[in-house]
Amino acid sequence: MPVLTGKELRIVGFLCNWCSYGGADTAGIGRFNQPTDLRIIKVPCSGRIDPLFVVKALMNGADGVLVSGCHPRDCHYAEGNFYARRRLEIMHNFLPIIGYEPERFEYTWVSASEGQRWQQVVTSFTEQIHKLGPAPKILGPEASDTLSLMQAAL
Amino acid sequence: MGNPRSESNKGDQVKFQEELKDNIRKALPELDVVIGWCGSFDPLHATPHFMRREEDIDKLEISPLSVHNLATYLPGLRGKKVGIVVKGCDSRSVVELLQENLINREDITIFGFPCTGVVDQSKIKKALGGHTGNIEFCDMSESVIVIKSEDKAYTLPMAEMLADKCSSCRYPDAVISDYFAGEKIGNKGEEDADYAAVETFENLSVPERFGYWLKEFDRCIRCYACRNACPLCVCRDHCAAESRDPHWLSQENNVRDKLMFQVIHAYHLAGRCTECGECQRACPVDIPVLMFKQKMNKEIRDTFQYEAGVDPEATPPLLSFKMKEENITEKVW
Amino acid sequence: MKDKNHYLPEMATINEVIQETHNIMTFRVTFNDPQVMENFTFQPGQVGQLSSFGTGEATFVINSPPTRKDYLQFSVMRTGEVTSKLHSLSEGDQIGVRAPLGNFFPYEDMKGKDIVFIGGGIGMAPLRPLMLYMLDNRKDYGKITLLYGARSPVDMAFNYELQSWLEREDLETHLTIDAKYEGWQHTVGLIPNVLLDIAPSSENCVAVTCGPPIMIKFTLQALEKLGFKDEQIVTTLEKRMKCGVGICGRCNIGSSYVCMDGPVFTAAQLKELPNEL
Amino acid sequence: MDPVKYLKSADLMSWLEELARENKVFAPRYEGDAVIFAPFDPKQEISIKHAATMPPKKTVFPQSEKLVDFTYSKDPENLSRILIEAKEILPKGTTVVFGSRPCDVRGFTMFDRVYLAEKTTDVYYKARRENTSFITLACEKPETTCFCHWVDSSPSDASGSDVLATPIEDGYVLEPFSEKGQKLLTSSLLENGERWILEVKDVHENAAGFLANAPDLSQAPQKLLDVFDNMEFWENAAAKCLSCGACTYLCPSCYCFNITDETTGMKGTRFRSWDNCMSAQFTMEASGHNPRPTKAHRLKNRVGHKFSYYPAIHDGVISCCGCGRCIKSCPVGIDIREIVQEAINHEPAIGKE
Amino acid sequence: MKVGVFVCHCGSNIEATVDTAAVAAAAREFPGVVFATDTMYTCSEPGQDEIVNAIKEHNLGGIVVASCTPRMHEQTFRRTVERAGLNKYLFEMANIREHVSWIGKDREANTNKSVDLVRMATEKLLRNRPLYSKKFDINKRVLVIGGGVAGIQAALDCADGGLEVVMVEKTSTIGGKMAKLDKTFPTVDCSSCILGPRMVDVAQHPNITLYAYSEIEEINGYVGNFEIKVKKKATYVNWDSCTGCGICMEKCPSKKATDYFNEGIGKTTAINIPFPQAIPKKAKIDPDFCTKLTKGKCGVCAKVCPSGCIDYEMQDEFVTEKVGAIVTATGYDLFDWSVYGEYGAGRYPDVITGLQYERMLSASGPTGGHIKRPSDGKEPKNIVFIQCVGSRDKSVGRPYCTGFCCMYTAKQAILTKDHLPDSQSYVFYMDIRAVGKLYDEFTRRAMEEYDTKYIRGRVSMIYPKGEKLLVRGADTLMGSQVEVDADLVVLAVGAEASAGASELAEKLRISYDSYGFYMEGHPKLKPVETNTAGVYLAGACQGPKDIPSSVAQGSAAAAKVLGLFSKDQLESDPQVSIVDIKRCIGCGKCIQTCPFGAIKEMEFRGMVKADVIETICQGCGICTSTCPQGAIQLQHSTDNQILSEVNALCQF
Repeated sequence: MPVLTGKELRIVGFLCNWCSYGGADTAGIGRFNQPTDLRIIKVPCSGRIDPLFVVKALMNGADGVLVSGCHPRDCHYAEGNFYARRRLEIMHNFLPIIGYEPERFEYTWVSASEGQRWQQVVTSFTEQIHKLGPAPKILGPEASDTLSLMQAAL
Repeated sequence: MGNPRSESNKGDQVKFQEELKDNIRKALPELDVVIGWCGSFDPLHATPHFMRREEDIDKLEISPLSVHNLATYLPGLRGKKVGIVVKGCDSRSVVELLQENLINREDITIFGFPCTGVVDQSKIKKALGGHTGNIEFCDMSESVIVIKSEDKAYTLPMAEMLADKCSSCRYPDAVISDYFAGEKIGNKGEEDADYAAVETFENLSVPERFGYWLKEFDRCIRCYACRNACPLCVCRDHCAAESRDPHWLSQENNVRDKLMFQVIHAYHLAGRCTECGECQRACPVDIPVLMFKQKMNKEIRDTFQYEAGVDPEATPPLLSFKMKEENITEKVW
Repeated sequence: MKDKNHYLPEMATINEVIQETHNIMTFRVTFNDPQVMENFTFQPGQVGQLSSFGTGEATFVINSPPTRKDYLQFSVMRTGEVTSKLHSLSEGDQIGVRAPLGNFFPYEDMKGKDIVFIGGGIGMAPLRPLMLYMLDNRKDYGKITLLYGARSPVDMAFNYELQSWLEREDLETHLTIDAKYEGWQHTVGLIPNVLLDIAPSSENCVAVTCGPPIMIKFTLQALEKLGFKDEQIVTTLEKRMKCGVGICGRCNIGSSYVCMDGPVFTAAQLKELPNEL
Repeated sequence: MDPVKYLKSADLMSWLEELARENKVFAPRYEGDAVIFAPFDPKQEISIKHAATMPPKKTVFPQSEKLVDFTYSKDPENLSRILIEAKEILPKGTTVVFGSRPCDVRGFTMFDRVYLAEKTTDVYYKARRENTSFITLACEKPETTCFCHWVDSSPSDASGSDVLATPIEDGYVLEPFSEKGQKLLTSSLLENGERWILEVKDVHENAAGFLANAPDLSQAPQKLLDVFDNMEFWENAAAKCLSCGACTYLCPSCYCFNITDETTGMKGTRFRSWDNCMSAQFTMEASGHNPRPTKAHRLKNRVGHKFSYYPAIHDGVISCCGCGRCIKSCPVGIDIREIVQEAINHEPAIGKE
Repeated sequence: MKVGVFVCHCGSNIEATVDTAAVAAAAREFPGVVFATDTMYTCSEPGQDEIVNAIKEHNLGGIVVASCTPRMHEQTFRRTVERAGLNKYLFEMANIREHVSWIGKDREANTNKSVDLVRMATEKLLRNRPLYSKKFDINKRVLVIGGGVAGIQAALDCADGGLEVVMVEKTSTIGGKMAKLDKTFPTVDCSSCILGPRMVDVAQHPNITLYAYSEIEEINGYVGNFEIKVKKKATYVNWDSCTGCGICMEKCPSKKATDYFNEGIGKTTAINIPFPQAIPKKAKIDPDFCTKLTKGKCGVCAKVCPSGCIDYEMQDEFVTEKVGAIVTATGYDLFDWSVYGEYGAGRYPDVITGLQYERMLSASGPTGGHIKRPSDGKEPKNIVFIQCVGSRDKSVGRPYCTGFCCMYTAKQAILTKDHLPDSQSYVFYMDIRAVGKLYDEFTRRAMEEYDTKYIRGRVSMIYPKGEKLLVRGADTLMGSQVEVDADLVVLAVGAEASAGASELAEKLRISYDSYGFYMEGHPKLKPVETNTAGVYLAGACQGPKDIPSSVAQGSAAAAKVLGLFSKDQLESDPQVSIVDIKRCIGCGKCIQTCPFGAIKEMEFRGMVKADVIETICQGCGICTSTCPQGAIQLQHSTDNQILSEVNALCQF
């Protein structure tokens, strides 16, 4: 299903099962209102997130990607988020060379109890993406628009 | 290896080549093969040279045409006793392979020599008006390359024909070797790598950057020469590029998958790539694929103060972590 | 006249799925177009490409007898992506079929001769249509012997018809498994060894064999010991195939294409080919 | 045949523009540092001085093409009942390729014997082949890596081409070699070129004169079979091979392909894409067994196919057009000429098989 | 796979802001879905029956339930599909309550988002494979790390339950902090009277092996089969023959050794038994103070020891123990309060910690139960207690409440009055936290019956004024400055994670919070479990705790161990990584990054390959994201599954 045109952008979230997914649950239980753009993919640990998933999502048309795991030292698997932090940081800083704004991808830590923080993260990330607007599409019906836009720039 | 060395040093080149050959002669009886370079299909090209018998050694030629990073062959020869002639940059790939246990140190004999740089064929091609199909003659000294092509003679300044990696080389001598022929030039690993080109590119606008790659990768033929020439693409026959499980890429001819592959390549090389530039050199359609890896290395250096291919005992930064990362500033929400 | 599009599969429906063993399933399929079904003919030994759209194609021997007109049968061992996908299908599901492809067993040339079938594991599947064809035309052939082996009884496909084969007077059936197994009442031993025990006469006899490469290697040696000449041994090969019509370039052995010139070869023909199985 | 025509160099772009009105026109131009056949754009310069980096293979045999589009649909009454509609996607429209070289187009004649074989005609290839015309430029001077004369061709070989264009002073002499070719030569920009015929011959002969004597390859098919089991020979030949696809994808006569499916939701496509016999996956079976497990096996098959297996079933025609791209573009400088010659000259060692 | 989709209304929880019928209708269009419906309460019995019936009726091979969070009902529904004969991993959930209906009211957007989430779940489900647990034998022995009250409780409960227990204590006696206390709140029971017998029980229990003065060197293995390397630190006394007679202590000439047991109030001998009730009651030499060991001169103890058990050459010794479960009860340490300059940073001898005060109060302590100023030995008259020293103080990195200081201060104020009826106690506090049975009543008694002056406010400065200490603070209730001339200041120093807690956690492969306290499996529902199977927590190592809570956790941990060992075999979680041997190139990157040591090298046809030890793998998937070619895949969360979810969401 396409995003709701004019209303939503496509934002993918990768959340670890133990902390951030729980944090998002806590936000839900607390009825903390959030924008509706984000769709969450649950993974066991932020260490499971291959940063290439982030790029894959962007290249498949996502406008923003958000990763959230347990706070450092709180990893359910002791070390997963430490690896994740390094890898995601590197990918975050790498994105500009391809031509993506690094702000399209953020990673953060939200514990299972931090419903409010989760609300804050989702809200401000969604705003951030809306400020950037839709990401360029490489395939699909809008690809030709992208190409002409890019060609104009060159 | 932009060190301008005086003309009088040309004799050195000949001398260390002889010394190198002597070294190989000494070692060859204990080895299955020694890999070096020799002349190729025209005077402007060299090709990897696999020396198995003593007489093969005579054909060995070290010159600015010795572009190939022969470390690429080492993992495939695992289990054999292999000698390898390395430029400074090549030796860093050997270090990486050792670090990742993909070769055994005791099986490898490393022959080093003082490298003054190798040429960039595409620069020569440009200097010759876009055509190097009929090279009749080529001679090289420290400072110039003399080429005869289509009955015309060209004298090209060597410094301008060197590969970019050579003009800013910090490791002209092998960082690891069993034999070293000639006088060491002196490594300058403590100096920072030069990422000016990456930085310039990053200053372009978003559509300019994105558009640049869409255009460049449009002509990619997915031959994966970039990958196969890479000494650290050790997955070899099991690369994610062609697999269905995991199914990262389709086989369709589209820019998305080509670009995605380059990101995969760069990311899998993060903290491992020594910027030997073989990916870019191997590309038959001249796509500047090295830039992604340089960017990755720049980030690795800035974040972890790490440089690949200098210490066989080091752990690549993405396979390790610190509880507190000094150079990672996380987003505040 | 418009050329036939060899890459466009004919749509078919799965009528019946038989779980043969833990990793082998048999599919009985019928073309959706009754006209196509009615006009469809094939020879024993020919293969077909089954399509799961979205996953891909894989090649299987048509192992129903050519005399069955109401369905085509394929037995699929789960090894990779396509076969796994096929295993997830059930009755009523649609698949694409490109068939028949390749050559077939020289059953005409075998007339009047004794026949020994030697099948190992899934290798029984290609032999089945030929054997059933011969049993349907029993008088044309001499003594027919079947040696069918599998790792264990649970790895034995076509379990449901083995009893009837054993009971047939006009077929000598030997079943064997690799190692002892509780309740197993037939032979225990590796196929080449059992073959030497049975010791069929090579006189006016053709051996037809199919199975995993290692079994074929030793079976050929055993047959040689029994006096079979290369011309008397027929086997059928398996290769990675894509186009099925000799174009795409991967199933060749020298200048022979397994998809077109095979899959059936005599041992004599194989010896003529470069050694690249 | 219609008479030979002449086109002034100055009119070349206008002529191509004319052709582009009715056809999709491809011409070589610089993309980065490579010369690629790209859709003709009058605003962009074309580059025809030398052979292009890549042959125009993709114009008839695209890097990837849709074979079948399929759609799954459900019976609303019974969602378990799924119908699949598979639709063939045949290419449409006519294409003109300008600036191909004789070797480039001769490559398609290698395709033709396989793809247009009577019983197994490839409808996709056929549709493109019939609707694509080649205006081939005769070569004035072969390159170091050229060896078309080894394989029964020449710098002015018109086989497979529709028009052969020979550059002479200030213009091109255009000779039609097919009906399609004749149709292309109707523009008012063209004048009669009969008077240049002798010059054309000179250009052709001059070019051929640059080529050294060709070795006799008639023994190649058998000799290659003779060394088939000599793995040492092939391991030496393939020692420096990287198993990449540069040689095969740049080869005008390499025609192998892969077929893969991709789906999104209920829709999907079956693609055909170039495949590379130098890659291990090419023959890798699902079981993990690989009949060509090493790069030596695979290089053997590539050389064998071109110089032995193909000729064996196609009247002795060697499936190589001698363009030399595999040599020039090989990242490690593997020279197929050397391998073939070594095989021909190989003397089986005494006592060895 | 034929997929069934159930979209739950959850009463009006979901239905109010999501058009569940529309979601079900959209799901019918998805690949694989042959049945989709919306139901009132999917988790209810009729709701579950509906799933079971649909599986049977439509021959479903997998189920998607769109409802609440999987953290709520994933187990429930897995059991449901299992009941219908499906493998329980052929099930996926789409969270359309916590992540959709409860966080926004836009019905269109919510419905649209729910459809996406169901599509994603369906795409993943289509790539799920049945997974099967493996059974393995277990070693029904338990290791208890730490011999404080929590560890003692856990050990005794386990031992009484018939398990063999190995207890490792790092000091030379068990008893922990509780053994140092004089009395306990709120009953003012004698601490050593109630703990002493339990310590003796540990010593005498036939099922308990005690390693005192020992530490954990190494832990290998996994639930059911741990292998522990214990370092027995050199005591220089052969404990097999030491009778604890104490003659060595009497004769030892080095009498300036730090008295750790007495919190540095007074000194002890270089060879010592920490206190008379010590278990084991064995002497050990403090090598920092023994002149024989430091200077090679003396040897008195060896001469006087009637059993001849002194051994100056003794080395650390290592023993290996095999156990099936581990209870961690490593307790806490006191915060290093010397960071507080305003309290003198440790420069004033008459500013002491609460625990030092306990030792002073104790009849068996260094002062024989007399309250004396450390500076001059005089009895104090005005005693100031300062609360929240190293608790609830962000400025020193200790924002948490230690929880029990309010209570022990009240107790100490009461005891002070008992000991010194003429004395006056002042308590500077922030809030009084007295949640617990009879706790609030107790603090009230301190104020009302014992006339303790409670001043709500912080102390800003302590400085010496003659013999006394001037304590200046604020009374925030009165809004005035307060100054007290104190003879003795007792700081209610908060608890922090015990020294070495993080190193031990790393050996145990459990996680800990930013203060070093160990993380429980779930803050509400798994208070004594950790995320490493077979490792449990008891007492203050998980967070500051008073005695009853520590004891309760000790028993709870024991109950968990007994429950775990009630089976002869354990089942492993099959959501583990698996290596595709054909794709693995043996580079070892996965081995390098696995936090659990669950991957080892193996030989396969002469090549090195990675191999997952299923029972150790915890299913984090770090290996999968590390392996460049994707040869190692975390089952149930494979690359293709995640990619399919990405593709389901991002289709341009």
